[in-house]
Amino acid sequence: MTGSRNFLSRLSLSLAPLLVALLIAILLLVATGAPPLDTFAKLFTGSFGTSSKQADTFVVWVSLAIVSAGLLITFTAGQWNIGVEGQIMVGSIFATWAARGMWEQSGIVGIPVIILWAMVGGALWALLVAVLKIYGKVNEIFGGLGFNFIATAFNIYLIFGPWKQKTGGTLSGTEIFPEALWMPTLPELRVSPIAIIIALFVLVVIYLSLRGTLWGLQLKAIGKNIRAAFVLGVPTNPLMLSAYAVCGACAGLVGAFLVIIVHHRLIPSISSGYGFLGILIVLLSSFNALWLAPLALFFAAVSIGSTALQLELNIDSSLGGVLQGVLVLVVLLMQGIKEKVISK
Amino acid sequence: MEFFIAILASILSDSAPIIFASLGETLNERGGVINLSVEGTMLLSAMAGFAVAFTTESLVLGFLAAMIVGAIVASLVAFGSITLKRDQVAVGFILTLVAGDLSSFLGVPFVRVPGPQIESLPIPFLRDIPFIGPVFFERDIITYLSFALIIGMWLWFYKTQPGLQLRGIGERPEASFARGGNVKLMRYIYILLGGALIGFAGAAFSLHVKLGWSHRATAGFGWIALAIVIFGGWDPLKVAFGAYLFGALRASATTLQSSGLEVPVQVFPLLPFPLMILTLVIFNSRGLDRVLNYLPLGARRALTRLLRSNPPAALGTHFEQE
Amino acid sequence: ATPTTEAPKKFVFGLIMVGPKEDHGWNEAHWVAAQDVLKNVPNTDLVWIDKVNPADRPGVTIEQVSDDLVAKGAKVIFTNSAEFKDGTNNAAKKHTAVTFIHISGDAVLDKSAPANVGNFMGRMEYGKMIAGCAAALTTQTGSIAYLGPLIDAETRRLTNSVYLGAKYCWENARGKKDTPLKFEVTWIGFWFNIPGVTLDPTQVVNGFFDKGADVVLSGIDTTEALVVAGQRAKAGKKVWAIPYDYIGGCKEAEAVCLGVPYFNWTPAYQKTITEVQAGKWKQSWDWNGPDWKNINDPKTSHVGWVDGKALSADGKKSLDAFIADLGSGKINLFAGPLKYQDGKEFVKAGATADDKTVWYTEQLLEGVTGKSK
Amino acid sequence: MRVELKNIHKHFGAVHANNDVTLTVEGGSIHGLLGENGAGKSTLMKVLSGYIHADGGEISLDGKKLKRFNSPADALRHGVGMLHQDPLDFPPMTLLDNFILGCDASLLQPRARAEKEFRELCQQFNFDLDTNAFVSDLTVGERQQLEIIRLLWLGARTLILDEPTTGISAPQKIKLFATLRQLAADGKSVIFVSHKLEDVEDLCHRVTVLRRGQMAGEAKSPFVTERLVQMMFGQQLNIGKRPNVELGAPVIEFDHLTLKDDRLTVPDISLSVRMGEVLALAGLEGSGQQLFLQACAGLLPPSAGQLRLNGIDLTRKPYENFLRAGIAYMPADRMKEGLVPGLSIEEHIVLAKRGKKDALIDWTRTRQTATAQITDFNIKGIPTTRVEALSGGNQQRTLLALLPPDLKLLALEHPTRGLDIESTLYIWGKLLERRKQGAAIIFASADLDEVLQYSDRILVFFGGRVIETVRSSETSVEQLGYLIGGKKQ
Ligand SMILES: Nc1ncnc2c1ncn2[C@@H]1O[C@H](COP(=O)(O)OP(=O)(O)OP(=O)(O)O)[C@@H](O)[C@H]1O
Ligand SMILES: Nc1ncnc2c1ncn2[C@@H]1O[C@H](COP(=O)(O)OP(=O)(O)OP(=O)(O)O)[C@@H](O)[C@H]1O
Ligand SMILES: [Mg+2]
Ligand SMILES: [Mg+2]
Repeated sequence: MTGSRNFLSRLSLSLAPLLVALLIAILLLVATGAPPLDTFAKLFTGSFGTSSKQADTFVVWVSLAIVSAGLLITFTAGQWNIGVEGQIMVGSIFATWAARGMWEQSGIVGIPVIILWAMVGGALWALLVAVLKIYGKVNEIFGGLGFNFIATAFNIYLIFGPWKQKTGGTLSGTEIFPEALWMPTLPELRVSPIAIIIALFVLVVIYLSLRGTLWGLQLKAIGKNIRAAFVLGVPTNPLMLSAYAVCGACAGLVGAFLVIIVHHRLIPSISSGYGFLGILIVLLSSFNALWLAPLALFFAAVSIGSTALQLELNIDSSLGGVLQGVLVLVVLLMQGIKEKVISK
Repeated sequence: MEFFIAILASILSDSAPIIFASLGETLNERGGVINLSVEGTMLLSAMAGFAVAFTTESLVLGFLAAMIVGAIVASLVAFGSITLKRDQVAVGFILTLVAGDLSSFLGVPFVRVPGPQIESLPIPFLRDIPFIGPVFFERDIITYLSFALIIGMWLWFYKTQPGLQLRGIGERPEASFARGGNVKLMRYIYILLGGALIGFAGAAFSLHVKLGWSHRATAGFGWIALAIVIFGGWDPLKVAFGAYLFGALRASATTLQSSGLEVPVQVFPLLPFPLMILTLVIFNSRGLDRVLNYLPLGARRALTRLLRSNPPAALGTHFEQE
Repeated sequence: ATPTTEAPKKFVFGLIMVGPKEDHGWNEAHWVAAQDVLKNVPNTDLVWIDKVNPADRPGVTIEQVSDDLVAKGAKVIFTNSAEFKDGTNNAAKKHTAVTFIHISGDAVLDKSAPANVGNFMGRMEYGKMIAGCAAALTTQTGSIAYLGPLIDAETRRLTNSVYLGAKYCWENARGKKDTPLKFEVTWIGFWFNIPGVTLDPTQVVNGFFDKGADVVLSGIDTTEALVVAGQRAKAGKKVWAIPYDYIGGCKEAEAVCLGVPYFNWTPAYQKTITEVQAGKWKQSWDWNGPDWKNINDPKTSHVGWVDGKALSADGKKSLDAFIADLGSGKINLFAGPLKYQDGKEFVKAGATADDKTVWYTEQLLEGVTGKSK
Repeated sequence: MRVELKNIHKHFGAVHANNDVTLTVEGGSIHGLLGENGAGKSTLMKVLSGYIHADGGEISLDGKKLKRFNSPADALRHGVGMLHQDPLDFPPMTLLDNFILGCDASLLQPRARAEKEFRELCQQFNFDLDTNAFVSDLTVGERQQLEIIRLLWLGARTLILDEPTTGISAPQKIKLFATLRQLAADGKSVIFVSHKLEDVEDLCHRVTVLRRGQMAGEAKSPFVTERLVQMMFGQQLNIGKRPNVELGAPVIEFDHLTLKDDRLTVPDISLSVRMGEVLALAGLEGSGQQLFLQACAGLLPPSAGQLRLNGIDLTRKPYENFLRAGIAYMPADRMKEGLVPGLSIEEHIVLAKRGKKDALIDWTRTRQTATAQITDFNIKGIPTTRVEALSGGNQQRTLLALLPPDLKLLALEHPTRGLDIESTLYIWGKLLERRKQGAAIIFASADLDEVLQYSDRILVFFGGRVIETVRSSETSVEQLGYLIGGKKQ
């Protein structure tokens, strides 16, 4: 009896943030004169309504799942890897670099090389932040931010400079890749089943390594108390570098996918804010790998669905971002309220 | 010479928003709380300030609205971090994203709409001082306020009793509490004040510098303001110096285009951001220590004190008062 | 049989805009044309999306947006930025039953366009020449500045047109052959301010005035040049500006506005819609000029010019004469000899440039200060 | 001022820290408060000074009843001020800023007035403090002096000092006692909290003893030591004798070792420590002992000189090599440097394992090891208990349990700080076992009794220098007290 009540109260405690977030969203919509029910319906049909929408949602899911898995590693090591946006971008740059070297290659050779090279790029970019943090004592938030700015500048430089289209540099990006170098997708749809399999694989590997490996445990230790971990004999510097490298490689992988699945070229804001969304997802997951996949799907659906709002209801698509952020904020604050109530 | 004066004057008035934002953040962090939401707060308040000034045709109301918006976002940071003891960085980061998106969402009707703007207001007599006059005293009320804020905050920190107390709560809250400070209340007050200043910065952006509102209009200025606070070692004068340095970098980005550098024009506007962060990195890295180590002790001490100072010791920590 | 009360199905057309629809510039001009079509062509309906650019909608592609517009029934889709070339072509390949019009594009000209893509553009070169002339007629410091967007063939030819118009009027109407006109261009990097990607146009315009220019012409889609000039004028400075794109462009600071060269997209839009409706549309690349009989005729002239309040009476007279001479062919500013910045020949002495040469302008002209690439 | 505490109760969760405590302090007297660790002394004083609110009981000052003080500032307004063991001041600020912060000023800082009165107070007590110096450059004793004059300046008539004699030298102690006597003579009341019998006996007029939160008794000067001990512990404690151990080959050797950090230089130490030897490091906090210990452990590379472990040169080698050579370091701040809060005992055992480690963790085996260690070290917890949920004594036991079996050198910082006598005895029992197995032990402690009790040799640090090396059998607590203050007799 008490067991079920306990379960119910716990369920209501975890559902409450969702309801509060929903309520805020409804208030916001009413305040701006939009019909709330219709909006949510359109948000849903806009992301799952047709097979093409579902496919688009999964395209975004792949990116969010992989990047949040990577971020889980740096968060476990106690690091705010704000530089993840830049790492995605550099992944795309490296992917494009590789592609430009293999313009005439077949996809079987070209695509794996592009992906690996992008992962190397992302990892290297992340390592820069780590090196600054470890050897230069520069807070990773500002290091990461700096490297985001630099990656953006470099990306723009390439698009309008050395890699500009034959007709001149434009914001629409570099020359489109030859179709051989596009990641194969399902017929008529934009989603690539191989990418989904890779994303699932990444999730499983990250989950298992945090659970059952010495590396995972050591990461946890440096995340919670780096000094004590060091004194206990944990090789903190190599470990920190490895955490950034893994996260950077994941970001690089996302960068490669954005180039060879979504845009087929390098574009200015190639990272599309997925890195920051990944941070939100990890915060929402309470650092539990099992939650990443469903949360990433939810975020992907909101992102794709909100584009449809513009067309269907003339509601600005930034509403999606507001919903995502408010949800995470409310969950975080509710956790605090819960703790306060319990400690009383 | 005339050109030089014009450029200097432009830097001073274009830097006003960054001055307000970074000094607002200085106030927060001196009290021990990081408000990472600066970028989002500035966006939201820039939008709100413009929207209100546009609809009411009153600049004063616009600035007021922006300050209120800034204080509201800050109150969420305060509530989350002081009362609920959540990670300050997490709360601030989420608020950055939420406020940013909210500004886009609510700001749709005001995108690139022409609206009211701050007029220039030369100060009689003072403007006639050679060089000083045209540089400092042919500006507008917002720029004058930014000057006043720099000096006022310095006086507040180092010459007044409440300012001393403020430094105390960011340094060692338990000791401040022992000396009669109501740490939580003071932290709330200073976060709200700091937030209001950051909000003011937003309005200064849309009503003073950018002349209007568009999506994501602050584009990294909030982040830079955070970096400038560190660069300036939490000291109002040095923070202001950092803000002007950034302003100078931006001004040179515009001029650099005609320098004949073989770089696409789109790269120039981006350069001040990494440059500013790079400066921060150099100033805060161990490399500087190594260089300073070669200097004689006296010079080293003085330089160290000038170039950097430690963050408020309790920055980012929670405090529980009985 | 009983008569059906159901309204006949509407003909839906789509519009994809790069910037916000009410920017008092390029996009608003397109928005107005679409509204005119709704008014003038019975039984039409519009589906649209604006702000399709990496700053406002990161990650949103023309292909995606086209899918959505097609799903809502669009039979014709207009895309309004040079940036949309590849996206338009790809979307057209996917939706072969829909007609795509890529405005300001040249895919038909360079033969990369699928069969269902068409291009048109207005001959703004004339508008820009007129604007240049108005500036030269007004300047007191002999220094004119041009607020450039990004650098490509289109913006180079428009900048050159301004310069040619200004130079002509400076030397002829003002008779100052001996003092060279100063003409500088600074590129912000895109068609409008994208914070963090482009230079800040307000800062650039302030810089122009600081450095001594007194007339600034806008080459970008938004109105910063005019607003800043207005602000300066209120502070007692003698400065002017010329906006761009939209017939209502002067509104924000009438007192300093010398006039505005604008696009009138309505005739071209209307023509496309009616042709597609009738099944008569054929792929083409159209470069539509002004109607010299009356460049401000909304039915026939694709490009126009309206005088601003700040243009002096004398200036007005000289400008009208200049326009008349352009229309009559008495003046052809693209007549040789013309040289590029690096000394390379653009138009031989005695020749006049053909459309293709002008369209694919490679550099700024000799005499213009600023980057060509 | 006469201070009365009546029937004070205070609970912390299940702990009844103060159970019906009643205490009277006469004006013009020095009143001692004695008790073992955790007896509730600090709690009672925090109630009296307004830091915490009692669950029950009342306070009267000069016969006037008050329910309680709302805050430390409120208490100070009524004339009660408290000095904490770790002075509550602001290290990066100047003395003057510290002095003024908290005073009753409305807007502007009363700098000129404060400076003048600061000087007068310094003169009155013969303190040598410079208003422009930074607090971070002061010794603990000087920081106490600063706090005392600050509290007096703000009108304190009752002064509470919580364990003021740890971390200060003998001359500073003498000065402090003189000051306190002077205050009492002026009619102020002083409450002196300590568990050091000799200090209390030397200074106080009356003593109250607390045990497990309750009053265990009161006594008047002159005191009978045995009776006080009995009241404190409820029994006569039998402190074991130090067994003699045959010393073996040198374990660690230093050759003109020089150490440096940003505040301190420890120059030129030459020394060797042999198997089975226990070396104690005595000195005021921050005199260089910590640097020395960290250098032994390989956590601080020496800036000059050589360091050999078992004959192998390890100078400026990475920490890893030191670990491999068989050293272990136990820091003073257990939760900051020793253990990882958030991780369980068994996870710590995986982390602390030395030598070859498997990439995949065998949780079943780990749990068995953890269970065995928990029993062996008498830790009150289970393998999955998170370390932050352990009490201080159990945390220290856990750290001991994490030490690998074949150690050559143990470097310990304040190994029993904050622990009660029982835990202390247990831990030293375990440590001395190691010594029998041939390990050398180097430890730093602020507790001179502990230093004398367990070591063979003592290095006395003062201002970064080793000013004396003495054999434990040839010195006394008094002599050490003078030495750590830099005075050779
Ligand atoms: N803030 C607190 N929260 C929980 N328990 C506490 C708190 N403060 C003290 N205690 C507990 O109350 C009891 C009394 O502690 P107190 O600090 O008064 O002891 P003490 O006599 O001063 O000991 P010591 O000599 O070690 O300083 C101890 O069991 C301690 O663990
Ligand atoms: N953060 C915590 N979470 C859960 N339990 C805790 C926590 N901190 C302390 N406890 C429990 O509270 C009790 C009292 O802890 P405390 O540290 O006061 O012990 P103590 O009396 O000082 O013991 P010791 O002499 O070993 O230091 C212990 O049983 C401990 O397990
Ligand atoms: Mg105590
Ligand atoms: Mg304890």
